[in-house]
Amino acid sequence: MSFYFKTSRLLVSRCNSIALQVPKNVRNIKRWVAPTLRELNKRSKNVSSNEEIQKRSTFIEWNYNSEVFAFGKRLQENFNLVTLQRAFVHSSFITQEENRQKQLGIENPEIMLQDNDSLITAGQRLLFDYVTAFLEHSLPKVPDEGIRAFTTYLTSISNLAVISKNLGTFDLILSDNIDDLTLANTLLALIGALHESSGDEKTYLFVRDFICTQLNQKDLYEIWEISSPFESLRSYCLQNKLAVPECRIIGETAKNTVLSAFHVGIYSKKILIGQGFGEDVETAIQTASIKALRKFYGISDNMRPFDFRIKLENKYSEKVKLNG
Amino acid sequence: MVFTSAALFVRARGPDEFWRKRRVFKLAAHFHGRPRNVYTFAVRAVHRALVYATKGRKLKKLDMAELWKTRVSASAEQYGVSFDAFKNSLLKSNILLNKKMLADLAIWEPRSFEALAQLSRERAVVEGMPGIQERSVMNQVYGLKNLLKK
Amino acid sequence: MSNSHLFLKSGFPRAPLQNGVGRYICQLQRITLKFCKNNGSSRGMREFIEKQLIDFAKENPGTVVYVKPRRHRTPVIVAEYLNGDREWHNCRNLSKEEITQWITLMKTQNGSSSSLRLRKMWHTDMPSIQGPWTPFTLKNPASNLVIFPNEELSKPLDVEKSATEKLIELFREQRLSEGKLEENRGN
Amino acid sequence: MSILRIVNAFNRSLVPHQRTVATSAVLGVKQIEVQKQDDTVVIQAVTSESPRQALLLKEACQPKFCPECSLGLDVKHTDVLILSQYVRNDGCMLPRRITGLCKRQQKKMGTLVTMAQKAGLMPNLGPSSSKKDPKQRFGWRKYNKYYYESSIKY
Amino acid sequence: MSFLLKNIVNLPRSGSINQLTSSFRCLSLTSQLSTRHNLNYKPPKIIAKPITPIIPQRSPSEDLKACDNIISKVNNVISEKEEGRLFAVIHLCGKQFKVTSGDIILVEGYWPPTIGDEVRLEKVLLVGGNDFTLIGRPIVDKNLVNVQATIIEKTLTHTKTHFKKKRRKQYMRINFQRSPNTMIRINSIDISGQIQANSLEKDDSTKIY
Amino acid sequence: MSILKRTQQWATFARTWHIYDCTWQNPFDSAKVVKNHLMGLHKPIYHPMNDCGDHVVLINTGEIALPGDEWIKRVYFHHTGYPGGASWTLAWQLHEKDPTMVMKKAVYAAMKGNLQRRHTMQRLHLFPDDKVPEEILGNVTSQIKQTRVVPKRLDHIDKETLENFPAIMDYPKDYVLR
Repeated sequence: MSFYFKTSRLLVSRCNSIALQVPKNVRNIKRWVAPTLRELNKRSKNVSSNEEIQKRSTFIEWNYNSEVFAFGKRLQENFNLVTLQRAFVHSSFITQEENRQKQLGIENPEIMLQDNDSLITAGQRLLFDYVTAFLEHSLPKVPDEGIRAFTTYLTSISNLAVISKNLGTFDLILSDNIDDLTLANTLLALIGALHESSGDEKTYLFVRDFICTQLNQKDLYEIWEISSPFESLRSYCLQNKLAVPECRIIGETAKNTVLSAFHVGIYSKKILIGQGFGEDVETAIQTASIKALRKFYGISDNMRPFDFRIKLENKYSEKVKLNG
Repeated sequence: MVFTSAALFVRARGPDEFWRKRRVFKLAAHFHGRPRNVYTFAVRAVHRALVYATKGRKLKKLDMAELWKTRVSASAEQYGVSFDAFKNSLLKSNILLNKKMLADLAIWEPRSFEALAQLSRERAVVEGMPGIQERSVMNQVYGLKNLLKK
Repeated sequence: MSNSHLFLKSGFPRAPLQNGVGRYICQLQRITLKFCKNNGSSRGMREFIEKQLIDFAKENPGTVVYVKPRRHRTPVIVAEYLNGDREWHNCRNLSKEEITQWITLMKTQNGSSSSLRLRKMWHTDMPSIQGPWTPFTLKNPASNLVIFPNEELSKPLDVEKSATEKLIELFREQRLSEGKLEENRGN
Repeated sequence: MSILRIVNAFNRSLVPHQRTVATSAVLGVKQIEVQKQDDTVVIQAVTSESPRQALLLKEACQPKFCPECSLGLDVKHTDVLILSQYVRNDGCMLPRRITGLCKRQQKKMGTLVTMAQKAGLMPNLGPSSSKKDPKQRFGWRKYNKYYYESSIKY
Repeated sequence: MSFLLKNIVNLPRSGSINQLTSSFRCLSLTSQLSTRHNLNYKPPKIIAKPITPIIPQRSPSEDLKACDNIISKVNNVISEKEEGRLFAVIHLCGKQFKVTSGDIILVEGYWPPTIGDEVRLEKVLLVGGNDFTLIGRPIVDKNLVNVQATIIEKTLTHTKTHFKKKRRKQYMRINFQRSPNTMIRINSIDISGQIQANSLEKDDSTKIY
Repeated sequence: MSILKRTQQWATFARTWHIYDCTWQNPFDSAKVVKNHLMGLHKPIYHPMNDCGDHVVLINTGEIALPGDEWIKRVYFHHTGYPGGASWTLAWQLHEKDPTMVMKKAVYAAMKGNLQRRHTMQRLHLFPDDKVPEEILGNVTSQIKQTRVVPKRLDHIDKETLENFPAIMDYPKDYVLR
């Protein structure tokens, strides 16, 4: 690499000396200068990349209103722009504005912007209702504990933050610092704003299309881990008056070696209710009972896939209205 | 008195060649030893690499086809049907699944593959195709009994 | 092993945020058109802006369009996507039609795909429904009770009948027919 | 039925030697018997029913019978039960006039018998001096070997 | 032989594979016995007992009864919506894909549909669930299976360099290529309606494959 | 990675142990079959890189059978690397020294000659007779079918089949039974 720098310094010095002699009005960039400058420019950009990246809104080509308008249109919704703009303004931004105006010496700083706290709370409630309604409708046989686990997963801060980042709210947010919480809150505010501007039907579709679809092809077991599976299977069988489950080894390979594998089947009254694998018999029993439980709850991995095209007026919509 | 204009017409070859070689060195950056640093070696290695890349695209397709063939013949042998008998009888019964699909089914959907294998085995015996071996009674997907038990 | 993968990233097809499962959102967020007012190389870009930019903006309201006239600069399109990708494309001496093609490509893209080598042409998180193949799928549990080495299982199955077996069968048939002969002679 | 069988077995033995017609009804096989009574040893020739009489195959009763030509069985060197019938108990092959095989089959049966003996499949039908157990043989002969019937060219 | 020839002649006209297979089927039944022996085996004068065929021949009536039983079982599983997740093998632009709902597939080359279009894929070779598989001969009936998909992306691949070189002949060609491809999201695969037993024999040659 | 996915992959790539009885088998035909099981060519999940082969226990390798006079015609060449170090050992001499060696070399030669060959050969366990250590026999869960039928010696055939095996040749009348 040193060879490279030596030549470039040499080049730059030589062309300066020539340029001086060249008559003033001839403007030509020497053929070898441009590529070097381009290379140096690229290198400086790499070096300087670790400083704090410039916010897109500080660019010259930036028009906040058209961005907000486009944001609404992009989601194929028609917000009314005022509430939409309000959704992007966070209380922290307003406090920041106030003390900046204080520093500038204006005594009673009045800001025409309103913050989006009310929208956030409304959005929170709506999101929770719609998601639980959607899950109860599509997973009838799952107990409440499971539904609660799925809803907490769907409405978790990190999940909402990823969604809102991918919808492009990052540049539009007006707040002092942008972290996962602000991103999640913006999404909630958006839901509230949408509810205000276009009612239940649209909000439900928005929630279904962006938040419930995160469950597409997801392994539900990873979200809701069943602890001590064999005991819960036994208690499940007792409740539903099935015979007590017993385990049998159906197959085994290389049992005296380290790479041993066991295939265990769980039978209740001679009917095979679940089969599982494992490197030793205990894990095989655990996996078999998990699979059996999942089959009873109807969330085995080859369960009926979620129907992301159901509308609000299905039978469960009254329930939403009740607690909506 | 310094004649400046003449200097402009002298052909200054030097630096552009430097940049032309960058293009080759960029492609040779991950090579080992002198082909990474010396232009004459780099050019040869880069040309060789590009020819390999072009030919490799064709070879990849052939290798994949061969792999699918081994996989399908392996899984068909479990049911005592050779690969040719399996493919011919499927074709005769108008099932146009290609090797990739048969290999996928063999790995991910063993029950569907078993259905195809039994179908092709029966067809092959009726048509009198060679390559059918007797299979022990053990070969059947376990747990078929409690299918569709309703 | 060559480490060419350091320079040409490879990956698998992914859609941002389960796009298309619920509804489809166009991923193009912003597009900036830089051109020079009187330079010849921006002629195509200027034509495009005069004629087609308006209906382009009308057609897709979801993307913000910025126009940047810059003196003595080559015409450039910069597309910014929802996942943060920025795609810079030089349109020097491109005609109006070519520019429209490039812009439609940018509109239909999910991000800048020019640098990603795709290793597979499909993606699924649920590859198997009936459960992947294991050595246990075709193993009858009855074979667990067998003590190995087992004489019966080791016999080759599809072997022609040997001459001895054929003879024994013929002889048995002969015995049977003789037995029948005695019977009907007897009664 | 048995009279018919005796008659054609009788004329079969006549045909090759053109001996004069035997006068008395000859029963069967002759054997030399050695009996010991208290102090005297009696050696006499006894004619008795041939041991295979009961087990005879119907098709095998004609004078000319070969497993391949008449029954279509391709005999292999491992079909020891068939080959042992054409062999004396000291391992020598019976002549054609006794086995009743056609010329080609007789030669083929001969090679099959030698193959079986070399492979150690018929150790008890060997000369008295043989070690009766192929594993005791010297050098490479004690290891298992088999033969391809296709190598018999006639 | 003339019988066989007659069939082959009218094959190109009718163009459908079924005619040929049916003619072969009746032809092959006559050669039932010689399934196991190769052609140049000269059967001996007295045929020793033939080798028992591998699969015991079931009478056609038993077969039909078993078929109806299975079809009725599958039908009531479908009517109760118990079939769970389905997978389908679809044929698209010359390639075959095994897809379930929520999958992504990529189709190479120029393909007219643009982003956002809802598409119904009709060339379904095989549909299967956990308990049954419907194998199309060659495709499953249109009104039985419904595969919905949306187009989510139309891009160009990364630049592939096509480099040809003939050694010592000063012949080198390089051209760069970015071929278009389309990314499709499979929305849903569902079986609507019942499987009719008689649909197995009916083969109307009007279908164009 | 949830326990389900982990155990599923563990089971898909589980190694089964097969046992193969080499009595009266041709080592080279059986080597073809054994090689398939060692390399994993009998599994649909086969890929040259994913090392999904199984273990094979070969018993009675001392009892292998070679056709015709191969015992004295087949020659195994070995060179010590030093000058004059070439040696040709006949099949039977090698078999006498080490009964498992003929079978081992047969399987070694049947496999593709790549770097994985030596590694895959470690999954082969050869025993001259059927005395196998208890631990290894415990691992075995499947049997590979032999390629040739095992011939039965005349003196090993049980009396009952000897008694009522049909006679296809009867002695002539005055035949002296010696």
